[in-house]
Amino acid sequence: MKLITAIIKPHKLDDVKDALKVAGVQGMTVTEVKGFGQQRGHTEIYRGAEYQVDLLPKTRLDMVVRPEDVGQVTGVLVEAARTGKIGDGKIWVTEVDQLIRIRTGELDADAT
Amino acid sequence: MKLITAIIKPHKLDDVKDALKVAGVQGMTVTEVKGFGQQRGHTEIYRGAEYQVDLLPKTRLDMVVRPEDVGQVTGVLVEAARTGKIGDGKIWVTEVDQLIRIRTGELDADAT
Amino acid sequence: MKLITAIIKPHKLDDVKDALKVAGVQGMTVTEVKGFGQQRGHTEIYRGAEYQVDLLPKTRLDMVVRPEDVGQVTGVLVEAARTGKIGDGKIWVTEVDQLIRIRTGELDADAT
Amino acid sequence: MIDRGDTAWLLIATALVLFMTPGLAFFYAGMVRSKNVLGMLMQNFFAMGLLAVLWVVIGFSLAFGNFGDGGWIGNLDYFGMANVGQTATTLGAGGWMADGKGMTLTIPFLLFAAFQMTFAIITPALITGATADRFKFKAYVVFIGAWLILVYAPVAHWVFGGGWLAKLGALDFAGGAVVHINAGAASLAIVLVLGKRLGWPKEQMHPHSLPWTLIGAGILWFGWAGFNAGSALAADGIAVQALYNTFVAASAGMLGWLLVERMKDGKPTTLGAASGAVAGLVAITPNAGYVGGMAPVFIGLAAGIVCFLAIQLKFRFGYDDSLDVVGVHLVGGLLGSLLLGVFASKVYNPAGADGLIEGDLTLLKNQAIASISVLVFSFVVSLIIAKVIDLLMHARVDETDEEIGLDLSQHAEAAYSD
Amino acid sequence: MIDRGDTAWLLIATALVLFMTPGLAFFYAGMVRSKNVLGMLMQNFFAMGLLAVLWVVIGFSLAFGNFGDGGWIGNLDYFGMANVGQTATTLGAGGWMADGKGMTLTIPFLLFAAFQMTFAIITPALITGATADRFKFKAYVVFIGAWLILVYAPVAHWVFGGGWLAKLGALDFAGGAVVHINAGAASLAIVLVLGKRLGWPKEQMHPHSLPWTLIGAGILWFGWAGFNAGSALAADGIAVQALYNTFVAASAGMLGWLLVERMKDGKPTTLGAASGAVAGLVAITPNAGYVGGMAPVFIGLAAGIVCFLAIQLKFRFGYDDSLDVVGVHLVGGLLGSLLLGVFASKVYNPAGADGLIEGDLTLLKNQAIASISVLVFSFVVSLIIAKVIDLLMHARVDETDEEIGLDLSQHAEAAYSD
Amino acid sequence: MIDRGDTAWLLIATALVLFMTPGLAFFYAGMVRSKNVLGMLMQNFFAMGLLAVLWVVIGFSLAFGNFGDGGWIGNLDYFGMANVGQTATTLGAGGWMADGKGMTLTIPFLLFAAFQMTFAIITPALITGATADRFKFKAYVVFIGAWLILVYAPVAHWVFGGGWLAKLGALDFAGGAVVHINAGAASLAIVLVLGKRLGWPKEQMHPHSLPWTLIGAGILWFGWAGFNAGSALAADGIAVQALYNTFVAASAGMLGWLLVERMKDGKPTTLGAASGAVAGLVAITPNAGYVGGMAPVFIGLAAGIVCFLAIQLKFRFGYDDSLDVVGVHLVGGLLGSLLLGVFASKVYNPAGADGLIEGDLTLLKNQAIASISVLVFSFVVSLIIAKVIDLLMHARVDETDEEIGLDLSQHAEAAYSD
Ligand SMILES: Nc1ncnc2c1ncn2[C@@H]1O[C@H](COP(=O)(O)OP(=O)(O)O)[C@@H](O)[C@H]1O
Ligand SMILES: Nc1ncnc2c1ncn2[C@@H]1O[C@H](COP(=O)(O)OP(=O)(O)O)[C@@H](O)[C@H]1O
Ligand SMILES: Nc1ncnc2c1ncn2[C@@H]1O[C@H](COP(=O)(O)OP(=O)(O)O)[C@@H](O)[C@H]1O
Repeated sequence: MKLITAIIKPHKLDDVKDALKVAGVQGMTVTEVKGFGQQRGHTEIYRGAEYQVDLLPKTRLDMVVRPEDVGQVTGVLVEAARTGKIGDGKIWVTEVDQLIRIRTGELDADAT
Repeated sequence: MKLITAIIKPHKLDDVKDALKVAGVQGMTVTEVKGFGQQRGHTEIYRGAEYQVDLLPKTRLDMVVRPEDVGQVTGVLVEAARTGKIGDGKIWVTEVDQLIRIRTGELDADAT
Repeated sequence: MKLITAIIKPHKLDDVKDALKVAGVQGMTVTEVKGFGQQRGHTEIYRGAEYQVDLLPKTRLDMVVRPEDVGQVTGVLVEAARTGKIGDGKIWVTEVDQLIRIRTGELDADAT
Repeated sequence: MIDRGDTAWLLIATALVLFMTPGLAFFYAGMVRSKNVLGMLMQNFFAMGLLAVLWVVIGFSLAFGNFGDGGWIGNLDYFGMANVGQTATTLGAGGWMADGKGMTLTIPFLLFAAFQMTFAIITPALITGATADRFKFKAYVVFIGAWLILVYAPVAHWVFGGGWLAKLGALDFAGGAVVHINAGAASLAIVLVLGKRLGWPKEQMHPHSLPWTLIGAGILWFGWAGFNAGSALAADGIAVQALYNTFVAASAGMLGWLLVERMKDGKPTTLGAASGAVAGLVAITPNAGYVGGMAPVFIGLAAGIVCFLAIQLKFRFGYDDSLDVVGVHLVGGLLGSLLLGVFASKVYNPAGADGLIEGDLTLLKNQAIASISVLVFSFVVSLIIAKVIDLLMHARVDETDEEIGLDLSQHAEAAYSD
Repeated sequence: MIDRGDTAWLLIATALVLFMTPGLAFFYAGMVRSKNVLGMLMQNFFAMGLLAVLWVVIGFSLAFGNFGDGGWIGNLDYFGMANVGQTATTLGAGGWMADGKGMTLTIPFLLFAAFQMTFAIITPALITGATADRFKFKAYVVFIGAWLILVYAPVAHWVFGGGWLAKLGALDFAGGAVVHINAGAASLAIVLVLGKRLGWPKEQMHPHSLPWTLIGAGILWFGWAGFNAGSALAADGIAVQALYNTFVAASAGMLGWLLVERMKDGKPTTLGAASGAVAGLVAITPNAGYVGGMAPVFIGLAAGIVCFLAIQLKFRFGYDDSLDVVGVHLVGGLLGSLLLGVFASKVYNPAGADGLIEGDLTLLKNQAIASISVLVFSFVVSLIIAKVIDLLMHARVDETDEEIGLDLSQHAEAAYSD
Repeated sequence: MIDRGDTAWLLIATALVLFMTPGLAFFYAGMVRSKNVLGMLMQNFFAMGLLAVLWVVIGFSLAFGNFGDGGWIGNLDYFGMANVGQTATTLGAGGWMADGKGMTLTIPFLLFAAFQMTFAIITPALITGATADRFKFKAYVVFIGAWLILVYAPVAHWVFGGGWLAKLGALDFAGGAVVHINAGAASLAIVLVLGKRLGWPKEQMHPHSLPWTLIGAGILWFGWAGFNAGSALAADGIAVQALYNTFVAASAGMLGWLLVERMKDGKPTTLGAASGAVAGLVAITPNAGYVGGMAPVFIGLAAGIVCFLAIQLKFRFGYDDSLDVVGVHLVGGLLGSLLLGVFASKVYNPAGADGLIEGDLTLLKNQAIASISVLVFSFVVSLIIAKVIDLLMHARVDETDEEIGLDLSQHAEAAYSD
């Protein structure tokens, strides 16, 4: 199995989720994260002191998929998450030794 | 080393933590996440507008363990986290090249 | 590509971020997590009832880097995050099959 | 002659009404997304800053100068608080007013001006609920300033200042028309100019913190005692009647709203409870000192039910009244003003009038005239002001700023941090 | 004769007591887990909706009809606010009352009814702290409605309405028995019927937001000025005495609680500070207009210490009084009512009585009788009501709903979002 | 003779000022990091506990005993509230006081003591903003206890108690010197002893929740009506003047602050709006009952502008006044006290004095003497108290505790949880 991790813009979550559902992704796990990269942060002001904030809100998706689906899923992800502006995020894929469904003990492809 | 990632129901965290301690797991990292899967979400109502919420609160555990412990740890995890109802979650295992303890610089098995 | 995951003390984030920038890390993703390990927790008291809290606030960093940079980056990380006290955290490295920049579709080293 | 009991009551009533604007700020701020919290709070708090100063400089004079002239707008007699002192006074003695004696205050005239100031703050602030999440701060500032002078001051004069609607015989105890219809109609006008929030109505925009909304509702409820019972301008039986009516109508409003909500959506919600109470409070406002007995129960129930139904209109007609100022304040204000024509009775207030229930249709007719007049005037002038501002400086934030949220884009602040 | 100073004070006192229920809502809501926040807020706000309407329709009449009859329950003279008008009035003139002259109001009778209404709202609302996290909303609604009529109204009649306990000579300035013992005993009864929260006492159930609890405590403290000093029904020396006693006892209650907490647990906590202040406020309530000098310091300190110890009882006896209504209100109310038998002195209130400290044991005996009577009556009737409701509709949410939390399961809402 | 209208107003004014301390707690707590929220709330709430008790035992006597002696400190005539009863009284009749008749109260003397008690609570509490995030709780407790007796009581005597500054002819309507300069100077002293927060000024320390700050500001604004208008000790024209001045100055303070903030930083912030309003309120405090017309607009504007500039001083001089108590209260208090020497006019208060604007320089001189005297006395004595405490028990938490935060380290609690 493969684990696909994607860092996307938070307001793209709904679109991405819908697109992935259509592409047959059965489940995923979503985490609120902050990202640092090329995208410029913003300035905050508190009583005359200016603070440069360079961590920006992002959303992280983790989904374990069958190896043969990786190409399609990343394709769908890229398409749905892209706005074309800096800060759209990254996707990375790692190898999973084993996937288990806790409820049933099913393994790998059966467990997605 | 191996990284075991588990997505479980939040109210199972205490049980799982206790069981893992007993099983000799020395450390782990816990993240609040939201999950999407077969488990049905719920409806929220705000001034007459109904919203279908399909992301449910879940808890993510990450723990790096020695390869030989993977079987036992996942077994304990499954047992402690299972309620038998849909939404119990997943466990996946990935290969870790290297584990470092920041404080001492110890590596791999010594670093857990 | 390699994924470096580090669990550090939250108040070290700024130092670590600065050190990594200097070391040429272009981007990373930051998650608020809770950690459980050898570090002792604390006691909370609510109306005479004492609660032992053993999950402590930690910060998780994920960054995908070129394989050849792993040694340098983990070195910088260890140095910047270390306080020498229990609870400094861990770093682990995993293999990444593929990295994609959503905005451009660039791959691997081009995508960092 | 100054009565110290009356003065004590109006002192605290003034403070209570002032406290309503922070209450309103939180009532609204709980309902917006977390990126727009400070934008909402700021607009309300800023109203407390700007409008108080405008009021003492010129607003009060335009609203209450030439008291009892039966006309359209005041004069500059009280410009910069000139002639507004610590002594009690009689207003409009020589005018059309029934007994030829005008309104004789038993409190310092300055206290009357301060009490009215708090109304002049919260009325424009009500509009912020309609325009949530997209009004450019600079444009907002210009808008409420202009609105105070061009809309609020004249309408207050018509009704509270002894102007033409008062002369006509329309009643408005504490501002069903002056406050709620007025702000509600303006809200409709300005959301038409601003347009819909990005993503509305498809995207889910949950309230980010209902506890804020609830504490805001609690403060509003508390402060409304000063708003309505303070409008008696004395600590007398009428004030007591107003207090009783106010609290009972708020309760009944909650019950009415929850009842239909339960029937339609299957669950009674906390937001519904708060909204229903506010609806009841809005509708009782014009009635507060003129009705009694079980009337506040009926008025409150009606308001809860009708306003619940009214907030669905925006989906039907496609205007984005973000937090339902039209549905609650315009509709609730209209309902209350008309029901006053039904339930008013001189039994509870000899200086009032008899409504339909006492067999007289005149009041209902006058209430209708007053309501429509205020609605149309406010809608039209507000639309013009908004259009002009939009032309001059774009009333709405640009798309990126809206996405980032008002907190960062307008005020360079984040509401929450570690 | 209406006194406008008295009326001014009672107008604001009524608003203050009304404001206490939102305060209570937040005091409690901060202590529950984040999935039950709205459930808690809703129960309290809903009490403001339902109970006000029930009160003006029938509750007030049952509590204060037949005033001064020395009996058990009122009549229907004031049904639907009949005969409750804007004039002052004398109640119970012909009854057993000492001077044969009854209670002569200097405020509109309607204001008295409105003031009492706010007590009838907050007393049942106190119970929500005990039943937190598991009371089915529908069952809760039926419970507090029935409780108002079957428990609160009679007990209020016994004491405040010139009923048998008043005739006996028991004193209760602002509701030590009527409010706190009453609600506390009912809490004990209903938690026995509901059973323990899932996971209690093993699972950790931290307060989800202590700031809410603290702001709630602040509002309660503020509002309690109206509760206790308003119970003088006038802006006179007794009211002032009550205000002074109230504030000082709250402060001393905090010190007492923190002292023992510091000794037992090693740290003084914020929750302890708030809880101790409330304990002091509870205990001073029956005493407020009858004691003076340093008595409030002693009463407050005692309350802080005793209530801190009392909240441990639930672990000993195994009843799940979630937020310690029994420990704080029942025990604090009992303590205060008995200490009144000790500290009361006619020096501070000629219309009161002398307690042990002045060498008279009668009052203490009467206080004991009154306290026990209210405790037993409230416990038994509440138990019956709860049992009947449980049979008819299950008083408790089912297990899944409890796990999901009341917010989603009862109200289809989430307290916090983005 | 007791006037019930005056009594009604002072009853509620006392409650309002009491409510300000929770308001202050939240105003500050919103600005600290989330690990220090409860530490801040606790210090403020604890002030309500400890200082009230100290006040009724001895503080009131030291401040107001020997009223009108033109001296430095009171006596023990009122120890334990002895001789402080429910009747009105005349204070200082035989002293230096102008008309030889002293101050004749129209409210119960006990109410005067209770009203002043609320001032004695909030003044030391103001200091918590300066010492945020590092004051050891135990040391804090000792500090504010000692400070009340050694600094606040004498200074209150000098000014409010008919002491030497009052005799001199300095004016201070509601505490520009007694409250704000006093607390501000003490803040400066103690932060010099405590030292800077770890990481300051390099590390970013964002306000963790600006909504708390805003609701705190709303409560302060509301309560300030009681603070300033209550200081008239009557529901008369002066109280009304004070209320009007207070509200208008707060508004103008906000405008002034936002104006310069907009110019300097490019954006008007919510924190700026709240801070500016507080600055306006601080500066109007000594002026409240002595000025009128457009003066509150000018005073408020000046305060907003000057205090905005003043809070930058800490970066220049390197003292860590965490939440700007020096910048807002010391500077705002000084500014207000001096501007009183400019704007005071007997037109608005015959018992006051004429300032520069009326052509008289005496008052300005007296105001300068009074301001400097209070500043120096408070600074020196506070410094000594803080030093002694630091020697005895370390005033500051140790490094680990500071890193963990006050909530866990001092109170074993977490502000937020699930
Ligand atoms: N090397 C990396 N490893 C992990 N996450 C990264 C890395 N680089 C960027 N990210 C994540 O992706 C987000 C977007 O990256 P950024 O460089 O700002 O824009 P873009 O993806 O358009 O090049 C960052 O905010 C961060 O969360
Ligand atoms: N393919 C997947 N990859 C990553 N996380 C998943 C995946 N499928 C499910 N999850 C996580 O597991 C949780 C439970 O999954 P769900 O399908 O609802 O029930 P079950 O695990 O009982 O089959 C989800 O909420 C989600 O967090
Ligand atoms: N085996 C593990 N797998 C994953 N995370 C771990 C593991 N052990 C420790 N951690 C994380 O590292 C943090 C620090 O670990 P701890 O054992 O307390 O101290 P140290 O790293 O100094 O040995 C923990 O709080 C936890 O977040």
